[in-house]
Amino acid sequence: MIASLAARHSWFEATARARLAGLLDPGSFSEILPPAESNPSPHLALLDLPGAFDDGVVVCYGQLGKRPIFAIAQEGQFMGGAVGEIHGAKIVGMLRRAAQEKPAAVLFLIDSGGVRLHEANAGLIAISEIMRAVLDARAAGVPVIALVGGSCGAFGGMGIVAKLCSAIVISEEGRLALSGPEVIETVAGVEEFDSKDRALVWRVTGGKHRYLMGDCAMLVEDDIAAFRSGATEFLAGWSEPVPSVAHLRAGQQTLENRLAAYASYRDGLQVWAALGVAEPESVPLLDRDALVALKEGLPT
Amino acid sequence: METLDFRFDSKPVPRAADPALCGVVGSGNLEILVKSGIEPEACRVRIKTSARGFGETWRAVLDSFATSHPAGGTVIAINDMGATPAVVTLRLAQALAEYQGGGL
Amino acid sequence: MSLNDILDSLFPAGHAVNVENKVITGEATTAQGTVAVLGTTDAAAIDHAMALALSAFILDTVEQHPGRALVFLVDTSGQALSRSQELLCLNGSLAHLAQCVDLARRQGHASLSLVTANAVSGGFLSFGLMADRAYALADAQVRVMDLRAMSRVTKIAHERLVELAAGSPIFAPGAESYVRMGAIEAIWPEPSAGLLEAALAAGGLAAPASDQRQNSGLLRGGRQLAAGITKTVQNAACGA
Amino acid sequence: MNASLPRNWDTLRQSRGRRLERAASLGFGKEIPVDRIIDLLEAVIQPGDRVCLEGNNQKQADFLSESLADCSPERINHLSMVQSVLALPSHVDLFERGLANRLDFSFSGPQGARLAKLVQEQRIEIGAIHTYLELFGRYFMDLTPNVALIAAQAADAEGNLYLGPNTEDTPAIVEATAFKGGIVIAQVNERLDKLPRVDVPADWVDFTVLAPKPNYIEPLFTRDPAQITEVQVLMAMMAIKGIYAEYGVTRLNHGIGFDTAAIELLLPTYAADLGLKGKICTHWALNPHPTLIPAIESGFVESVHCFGSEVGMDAYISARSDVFFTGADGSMRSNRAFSQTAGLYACDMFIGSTLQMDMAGNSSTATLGRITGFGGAPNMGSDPHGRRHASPAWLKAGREAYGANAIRGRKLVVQMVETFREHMAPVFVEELDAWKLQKSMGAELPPIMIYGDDVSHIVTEEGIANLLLCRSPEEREQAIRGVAGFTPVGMARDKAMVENLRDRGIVRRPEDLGIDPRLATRDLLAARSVKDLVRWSGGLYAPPSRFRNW
Repeated sequence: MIASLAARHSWFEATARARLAGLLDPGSFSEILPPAESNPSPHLALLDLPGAFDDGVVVCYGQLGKRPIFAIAQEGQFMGGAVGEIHGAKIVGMLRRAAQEKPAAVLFLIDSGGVRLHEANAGLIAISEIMRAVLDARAAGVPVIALVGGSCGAFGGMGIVAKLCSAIVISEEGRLALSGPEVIETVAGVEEFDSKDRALVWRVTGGKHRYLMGDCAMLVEDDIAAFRSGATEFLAGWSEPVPSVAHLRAGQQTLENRLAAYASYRDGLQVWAALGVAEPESVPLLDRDALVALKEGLPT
Repeated sequence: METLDFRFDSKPVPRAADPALCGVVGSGNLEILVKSGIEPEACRVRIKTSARGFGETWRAVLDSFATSHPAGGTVIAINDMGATPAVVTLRLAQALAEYQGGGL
Repeated sequence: MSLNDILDSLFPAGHAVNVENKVITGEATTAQGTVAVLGTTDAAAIDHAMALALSAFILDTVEQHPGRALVFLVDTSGQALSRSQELLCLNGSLAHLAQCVDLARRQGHASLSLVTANAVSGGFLSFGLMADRAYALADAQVRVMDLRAMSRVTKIAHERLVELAAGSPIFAPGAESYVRMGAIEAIWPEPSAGLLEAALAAGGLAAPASDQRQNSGLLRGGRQLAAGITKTVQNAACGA
Repeated sequence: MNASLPRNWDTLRQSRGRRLERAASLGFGKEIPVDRIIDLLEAVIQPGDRVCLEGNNQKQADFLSESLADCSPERINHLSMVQSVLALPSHVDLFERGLANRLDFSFSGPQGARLAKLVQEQRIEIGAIHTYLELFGRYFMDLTPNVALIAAQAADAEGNLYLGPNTEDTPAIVEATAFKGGIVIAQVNERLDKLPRVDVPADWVDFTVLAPKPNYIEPLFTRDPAQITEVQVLMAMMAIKGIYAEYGVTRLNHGIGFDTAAIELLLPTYAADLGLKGKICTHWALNPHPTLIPAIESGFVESVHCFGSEVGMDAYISARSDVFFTGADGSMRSNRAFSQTAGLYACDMFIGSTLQMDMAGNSSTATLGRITGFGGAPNMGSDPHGRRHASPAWLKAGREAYGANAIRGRKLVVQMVETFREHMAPVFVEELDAWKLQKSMGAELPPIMIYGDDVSHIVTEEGIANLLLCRSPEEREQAIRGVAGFTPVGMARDKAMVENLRDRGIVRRPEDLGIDPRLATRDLLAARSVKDLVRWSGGLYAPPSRFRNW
């Protein structure tokens, strides 16, 4: 068989724990509040639903290339990785701890549709707390790297959280957006967004599009080892900037420019053409290396 | 949701990785947490399941497992989202293997 | 209540506020001095243009009026729901707005938000919930999703949700739930200069640096787990 | 006694002539303007006609179906419909609007519930529910169409048709109609000056119409490897080791479920490790399953003949013409009638899944309130007593069934099921829902998909039951209960008797086969996503949008 296919361990398919096992240095994983020491969400029980011992998120410390790091990994297979009270509080605790202890980085393995509706208010407030805690950790000089490539992507409030991180490492399979296509289709109609047209969904929210537009710093293969080397490589070349007006002014300008240029577009194909991609329709079929080369060759 | 408690006689199982966790609470799936207990010749199981009315099926699946595999000296906690007996049996085998040291 | 009525009640000493594309920007006079007034009105569904108008105004304020307090007026039905908005990464623009509010705080700008009518999910997250303190008018709607929609998505009977919501601020829509959960400081019976000035004074005195919402939620009995879990995670022994 | 009038021997030809004259008098030539199709249909179809509406679970003459449903019931009524599949809403509209009142068909799929309702209201009379081969056979016996409404890829000015890779049922329908005085009307996706190849000659075709949009094709045979479960991997391992390897099955057909997709994806990994390459699965009667790509690329597969095509597979098929049947133009030629014949007579094994199985091994996909029909499964899933040529697998099975001196072999008919479906619905039951359905529909027979006496093996997560080796109905029943897991009928087994069957190798557990269930992980799948399939195909496979996550 094709050797490269056999060796690949898909990030998209893996559980949060399997991702961590492959991401961190072997033997360095050390979980805080492990399943045996925690209880499932009582709010789910009230609604007659079984919970998970870890409430759908693993928080731990460990090492990446022998450097101490913290990691937070959401489990997309449990309730869509959605944030409830316990889930959110574990993330907030880890980020606040990072601001104090200053590990080399926090790796935030996002795989979430956003707020857990069964705990809607707790989830929304927790996401707000996560937003503040991410910015606090970064202000303390700790890079927070979002790794996005799970089946739930990074949506809703967790889409905002991802964009508050120092950088996003994403795979082609990863998705990053605010409202899910199903929500938009339900409210605005199938003509606005056909959520079953998955190629369209990926042209609007998928990893390649976000990478081409500069919303994500790195595009990696759907492979746990690729996420590991991507995160390692990114951290090696990164120092966390001090929050400043100048920095946000520059960001403001970028966002205003692209809104002015692309506001009427409705498909990634249009944006890619405007970015200078000669054959935009070929983009979805390019492999990762070819796409990275394409982006690097684009006019800036 | 339904909570079920069972106790089965079973040959003692050697312990290496305590506790051991296997599986995810997703649709048609379950998580199994195996911890050491105080009765070396018994396996205690507590199940929280989304599917009501399958107590006897659970009893049969677990009894069969405890009879055919050593599982004594453990306390097993299960969170279930409608897993079929086939999946339950497979996860139990995986979880107990993990508990014995992860090797197959 | 119209926006002008609200502004007149909050700022009897004077206000100069511009509304364009449902985005409020301007300033007003209070006993604590001039404050920046900004936010959204008419149940705005926040889109890129609105988020960027607000963030630009915050950056202007930080640059031109160091230390000036920010008063956010929140009336948002959530985020704009369209493909073209998502195509340009709407979560990115909302994150940028949130980052600007956060920067203002770090640069010494006190901030508070007042929910005047609606505060729903994404729109609320990006600025209302980023302020040091949030308040809500008595008839304000604060929620992620109404119970009927929640019933459809979770497949739990609507009657059952209504019944459970009565006793659980965890998912029951309404400003009162958010007070008990620690995210909203207080509910104001009506827009009032007195209440605003008291809130500004309280905000000016207390150091706003740390996020106290979990503790408030615990003290008010609405959110009983979060504070303890966060603390456990922060303090768990870290020896390998 | 009165002298009888001399018999007229060409009434069909005369009738055909009158129909064509009516069309000519309205100004119609061979090419029908799209906005006048209803005028044409009303001119050439007469009340009481037998009309064949082409459509299968892949290609559909959807435009002609909708147009017929829009015809006036005053002009056209009492039609007797003959069609492979009742799948589109417009198919049922014909009956609800009073154009048609009788139906002979094979499969109803998504319209099963509406069909059941019409039957109960006695607004539709079902002649019979057939297998494909039976229905095609009857087109040449007593159900010959007066008018056939078919779908083709392209027509030229003369009316020659190009069918493209989705040839499917068209040749059988056209042959039966055109040579028995019938009228053939084709909807085409495009008109070309020069066709890539001629699949139907122009003088078998009376009219063509350019459809407003290409005929609908359902990607029915695309199974996303991401959805294959560990339990399916386990069952696939058991099937490969316990059946494919032991019988040396080289010629076979697979059902369309995830269970058999798992087997296809285990060929380049698990089966290759067992040294089975070249020894099993070399010749197939199968639609071009995307999940077969890794096995083809790994050199397992020598030949595949297809019932129809599959969306997105055309370029891959063209580039693998040693494996698939392709025309001089490079594109595939499928043919349902021939592939079904291959499945019936030239395959040593059929393996598929079902929704329910009783203690005699009868299986059914019928559920209450729905009439689903059979399609081709019973052709594939039956032991044909007309077979005379031998093969090692066929002989071995025959000797197991009939003893060492058997004078015939036996087809392997394997049912592969998890003991419970979703929502803990047991597959193994004391009585099939089919019996209740028979009563509520007033049918002559219960809709049994595969008869128990045709089944040779049952594979579940608990084990394999070899029914060929059972020597009494009691043994068969206990063998079935013995692999029925924790379903109520499984728990009601006679444990001692099942252990006896196990000692005799009639019931085999994974450990009896040397399989550790914990090794049954998705890592064994040669492809774990649709994207992996694209990679295996070297970029030639172009999956439909809804199967992509890129």
